[in-house]
Amino acid sequence: MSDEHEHKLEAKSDYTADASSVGASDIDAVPEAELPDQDLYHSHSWWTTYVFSQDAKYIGIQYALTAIGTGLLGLVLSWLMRIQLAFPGLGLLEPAAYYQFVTMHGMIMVIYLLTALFLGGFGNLLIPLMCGSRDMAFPYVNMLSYWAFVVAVLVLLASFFVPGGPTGAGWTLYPPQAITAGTPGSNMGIILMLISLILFVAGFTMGGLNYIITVLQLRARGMTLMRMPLTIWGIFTATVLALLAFPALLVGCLMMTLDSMLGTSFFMPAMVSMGEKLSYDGGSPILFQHLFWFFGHPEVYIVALPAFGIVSDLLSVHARKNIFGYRMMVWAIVGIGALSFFVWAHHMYVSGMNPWFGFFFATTTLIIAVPTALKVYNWIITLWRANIQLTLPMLFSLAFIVTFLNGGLTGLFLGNVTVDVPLSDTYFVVAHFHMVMGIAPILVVFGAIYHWYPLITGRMLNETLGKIHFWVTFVGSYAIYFPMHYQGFVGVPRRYFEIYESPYIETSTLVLNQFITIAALIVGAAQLVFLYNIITSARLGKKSEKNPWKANSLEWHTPQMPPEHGNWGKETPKVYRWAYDYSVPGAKEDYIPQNVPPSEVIGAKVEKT
Amino acid sequence: MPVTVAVAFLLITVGSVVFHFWSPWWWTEVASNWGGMDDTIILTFWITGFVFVVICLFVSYCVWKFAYRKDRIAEYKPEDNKLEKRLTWITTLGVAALLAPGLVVWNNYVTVPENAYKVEVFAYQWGWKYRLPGDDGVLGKTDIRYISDENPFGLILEDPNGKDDRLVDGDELHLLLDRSVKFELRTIDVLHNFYVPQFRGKMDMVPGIITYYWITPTKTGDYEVLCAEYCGSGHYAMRGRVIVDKEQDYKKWEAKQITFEKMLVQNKKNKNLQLAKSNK
Amino acid sequence: MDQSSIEKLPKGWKSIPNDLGSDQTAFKGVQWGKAMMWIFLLSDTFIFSCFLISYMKGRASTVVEWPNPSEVFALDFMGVPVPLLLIAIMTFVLITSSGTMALAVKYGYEKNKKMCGWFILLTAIGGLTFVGMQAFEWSKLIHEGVRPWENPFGAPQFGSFFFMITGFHGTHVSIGVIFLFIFARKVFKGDFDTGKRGYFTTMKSDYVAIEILGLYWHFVDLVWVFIFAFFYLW
Amino acid sequence: MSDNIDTNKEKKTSTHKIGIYLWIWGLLFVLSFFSYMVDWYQFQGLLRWTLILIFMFLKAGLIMAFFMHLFWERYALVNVLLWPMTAIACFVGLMVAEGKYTVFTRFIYFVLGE
Ligand code: HEA
Ligand code: HEA
Ligand code: CUA
Ligand SMILES: [Cu+2]
Repeated sequence: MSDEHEHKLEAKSDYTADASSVGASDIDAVPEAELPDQDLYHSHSWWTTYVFSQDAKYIGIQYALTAIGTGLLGLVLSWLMRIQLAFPGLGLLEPAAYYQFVTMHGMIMVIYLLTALFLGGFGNLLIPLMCGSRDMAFPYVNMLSYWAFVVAVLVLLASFFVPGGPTGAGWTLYPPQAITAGTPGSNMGIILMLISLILFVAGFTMGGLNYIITVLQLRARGMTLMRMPLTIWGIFTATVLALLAFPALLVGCLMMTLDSMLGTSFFMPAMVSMGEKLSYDGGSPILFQHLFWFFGHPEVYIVALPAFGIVSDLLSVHARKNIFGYRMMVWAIVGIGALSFFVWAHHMYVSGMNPWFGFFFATTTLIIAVPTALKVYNWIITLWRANIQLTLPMLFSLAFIVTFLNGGLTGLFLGNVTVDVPLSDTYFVVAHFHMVMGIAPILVVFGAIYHWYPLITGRMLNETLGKIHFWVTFVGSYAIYFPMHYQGFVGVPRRYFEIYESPYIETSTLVLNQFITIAALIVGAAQLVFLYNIITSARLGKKSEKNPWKANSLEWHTPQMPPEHGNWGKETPKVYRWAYDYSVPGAKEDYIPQNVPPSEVIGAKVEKT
Repeated sequence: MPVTVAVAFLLITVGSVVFHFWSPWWWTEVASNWGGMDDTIILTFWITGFVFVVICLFVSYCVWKFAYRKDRIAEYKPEDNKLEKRLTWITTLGVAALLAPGLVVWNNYVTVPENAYKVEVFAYQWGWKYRLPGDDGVLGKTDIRYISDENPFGLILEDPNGKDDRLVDGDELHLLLDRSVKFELRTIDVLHNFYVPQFRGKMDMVPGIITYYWITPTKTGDYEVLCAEYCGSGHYAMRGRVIVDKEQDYKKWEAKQITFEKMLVQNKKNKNLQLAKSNK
Repeated sequence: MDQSSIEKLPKGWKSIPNDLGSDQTAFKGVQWGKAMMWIFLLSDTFIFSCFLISYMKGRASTVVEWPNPSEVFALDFMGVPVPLLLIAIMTFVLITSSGTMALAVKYGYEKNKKMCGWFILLTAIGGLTFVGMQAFEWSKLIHEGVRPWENPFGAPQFGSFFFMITGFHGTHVSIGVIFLFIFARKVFKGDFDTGKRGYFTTMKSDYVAIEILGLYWHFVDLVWVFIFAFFYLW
Repeated sequence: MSDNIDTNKEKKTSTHKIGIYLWIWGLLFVLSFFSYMVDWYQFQGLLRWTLILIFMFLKAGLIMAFFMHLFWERYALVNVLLWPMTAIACFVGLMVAEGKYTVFTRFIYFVLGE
């Protein structure tokens, strides 16, 4: 939870204690290195260079590609679901298959795509580079982390091929239904899912420890926490959340595995299944829900916080303006992270838990909206009197603001217990979380890829294709999910294979469904444009300059681009300022990189360092 | 380019508002005492809608007004404590304005009136049954282990309160207009959720415990029951009916429902008949 | 950062903003491996907390009598059933091994190869004894008919939680024992004095590793304190 | 705080006098013995639970503070490790309430004679 920041950090650049040893007149002074240079691992075979690589950048790319590959499967599943919903007459899917696809879609998107992409992918790529380190603290463990993730993905995919197919329990995996007859994949499928999750958690823990220690203990000289780019803050806090939230998932998974395989009754009360009395007795299904959401709510912030961080950087770089209220932004990230452990049961207002919890959780849930709101304000104030370059990353960031705002505000509906009662488990919820999680962070992912692609490949992505991709994705996905809220008002429940005739559901609602599906298919197709762009530009794209966006943060200031093993050549960089000195009055250029010493920009009237 | 983008964002904002007011999709008219929920939603809509529009307009204005020009330099202003404080307070107030009425309604929702009529809603994969308390006004206790062909509801035979319970072995429930009713929600297998969109109320049914909520039907009519918690492949087809009647119709329907005692007797007889048949 | 410059930094509450707001490292003088172990243990604490919370919730919500652990875990000593006898001994064994581990760490820092190695071995033997007694305890219960899914003395959850939680803890102990043996060997071989590079990680060996291992071992003991209180005494 | 710094310049890190470890070790034995006695004398109800908790926290505190050296660590580390426990505390508190609620409804609806 990173409560270390209970106490206000000093953001000023006066180097306490150590500064006294250096002459005060020396304005370029940076504290002595506290640690010897990192002992790097040097690969010496094809296997250790390209497969079991221990270079964080390389692991990051491996992570990202694996995650995106899995994500594409999730995307295809969503098409199949949508087609079924809109055109039930086609008879494309059986109910069982539909539910299996919903489950796999949800789980893949949340865990195997977004969590892995943001933390494993962007975390590995950016943390060492942005902190000015040579590599992660424990490269070997880092490598294991990736391969554990690969195994987790393989187990997940394997569940498509076992008898009974993958689990169809919904991504929330609620027992008793997850492991009893009547739910597709209640034998092998769910077991493989649980095993895959356990592997994922184990693998993630190895990676996560790396990210945390690297950020805390391994920064370049001069890089105080309060000078780190917000990207790092977001990823770092999300990692802390993950390390503290995944345990609940792990425990829930283990207990459910035992319930299913050994016949224990942790979550299983005495019950009848398909007319047959089962031997379970006395367990509590709600306990699982508490465990799941104690993990699940922080999890949604795990995918949101890195997006918050990255988008802050994208906005600032491409608006040529410092991020407004940096300190507030950091506190907000940390505060949201900490609070996210106290709101979990807002997913359970109508779960039959102790009804008095509603008061507590409604209050904490709405409190968490305050720091989130501040972030939104600071993003838009950053645009005020800026010098906005409408590059692709900027476009995606702007779209993020709108979609996140929309989704966040519908979160306020759901967070307010009373309002949640009619809306819970309807398409309103589906619309809420796709807006806030399925689009907003995904848009940031795209923006980030357009932004950092040159850093990885040394080439730029094609602008025109990018523009097509942007407009179709943004407008299209808004068109998918905005109307979906209104289906929720009508009362259409989620996880319905088919709505069919109902006295209160007008036929027009079904027409709306068809509209949504068509929009989804178009948006999906636009992703192919993007993939094409990524693949072809790696070879054929325009060569990028060294720092194409004129950004301040360290990753653009390595001796080589793309950076080589060890990142920094002979010496790690020294940092003199925060990452947001754009358009400083008195400076010659409209940006001052973090590693430019004050003596080189004498005239610049820098306020925050 | 900046103009196009600004206009696009403007259109999206305006489009959202237009869609909100003019699209045909909206909630069904409320048929219970929970109009308060609708009111809270409306209040939330006004507050959040206002914020949404303001922020979106602000963004498109900035995109248009502060578009990149080589000769211009952005403002350099890292922090503005006063502004940030003000924004924090405004947001806190806005949030409190949403929360307060919400909590009041929730308090009503979880506090069942003393005189509420109790009905058991009985869910299974994938259908509904109901149980009325009978003349003593008390529902008998139940136990999964007692469930059998003769005792489909699993009433505990030793419990005298259960004898006169009326069992509704079908998915249609009648309710008396304007009488508060407390649904005692029971499931014998997995999670379900008893949801009638027009009543607004909702609560999961959890095996191993009894959950509840209460409503007062305020409009006669024929309503569809949906299962609103995923319960396996048949989830989407798990429908039922609730009919809100005036006194007379209700009495007629109630009288037709068989009591537990009668059912036991009948089942015994059936069994004898069957035995006689198979002996032949 | 060496010890003497750390000494000069502010202390007490003031040290928090100073350290966290400072350059390069947030935990002054804490080696990476040690910091990592601490964070890992924090995460592991959440795992055990979730187990224990689930157990308490399960125990609180069962309508069947919860067996009295005092009787279930009683052991006949010269014909008299002594409550919790085995558990008490196990507790003492684990604390003993924690003590020896603390001494091993101390001698490790003093680069006292011999004492360090022997104390690690002692600790490992303590751990083995503990695991052995646990195995005995399991077999005794299984013999009496307790299973993960049922339990002749009352609520079935008793058996489920017992096997799961002690099993998970026992796994931790066993892993610890394996590492203790490995490290004892490394100490005696002198790897920590020569800074020999590790086989897999190719990183230099350092006596800090003993402290890190110690943290893990003490944590295992720490968890047992909670299991003892909540499972056996409650 | 670190009053046990070894003055020997060659050593990189401070070590602590052996006495302190032996002391803590002894205390842990005594406390374990006490908690065992809680069961031996079959204290019941509130008294039992309070005593169990007190001894438990004392033991845990001693192990963490001295065996795991937290007492000598800088506050930054200590705080980072301890603050997250508030989330656990919240979880514990709510699950106590939840457990009571569950058993309450079970007795009301499923168990005859309560
Ligand atoms: C990235 C993921 C993400 C994020 C960031 C959020 C953010 C929020 N979510 Fe969401 N949520 C999900 C992902 C996410 N959610 C998912 C996946 C589910 C469904 C899981 C499932 O069941 O399958 C879900 C479900 C869900 C529910 C349960 C609904 C139900 O099942 O019945 C609730 C209820 O409280 C909720 C609330 C909130 C709130 C209050 C926020 C807040 O954090 C939002 C805060 C942001 C803002 C409020 C916008 C900015 C604010 C302003 C500009 C100021 C506004 C000013 C005033 C009000 C004056 N969410
Ligand atoms: C990040 C999470 C995420 C994302 C991106 C999506 C994307 C989509 N989702 Fe999904 N969805 C969930 C998370 C997500 N979803 C979850 C958690 C559930 C709940 C499951 C459950 O109930 O158990 C759910 C459920 C769900 C339902 C409800 C099913 C039901 O209740 O019956 C529907 C129905 O329309 C749906 C549709 C879609 C569509 C059409 C898309 C998309 O097609 C939208 C358009 C596409 C994009 C915006 C591009 C996305 C990009 C990628 C997927 C990755 C590729 C990456 C690169 C190329 C870099 N989803
Ligand atoms: Cu019953 Cu869904
Ligand atoms: Cu949530």
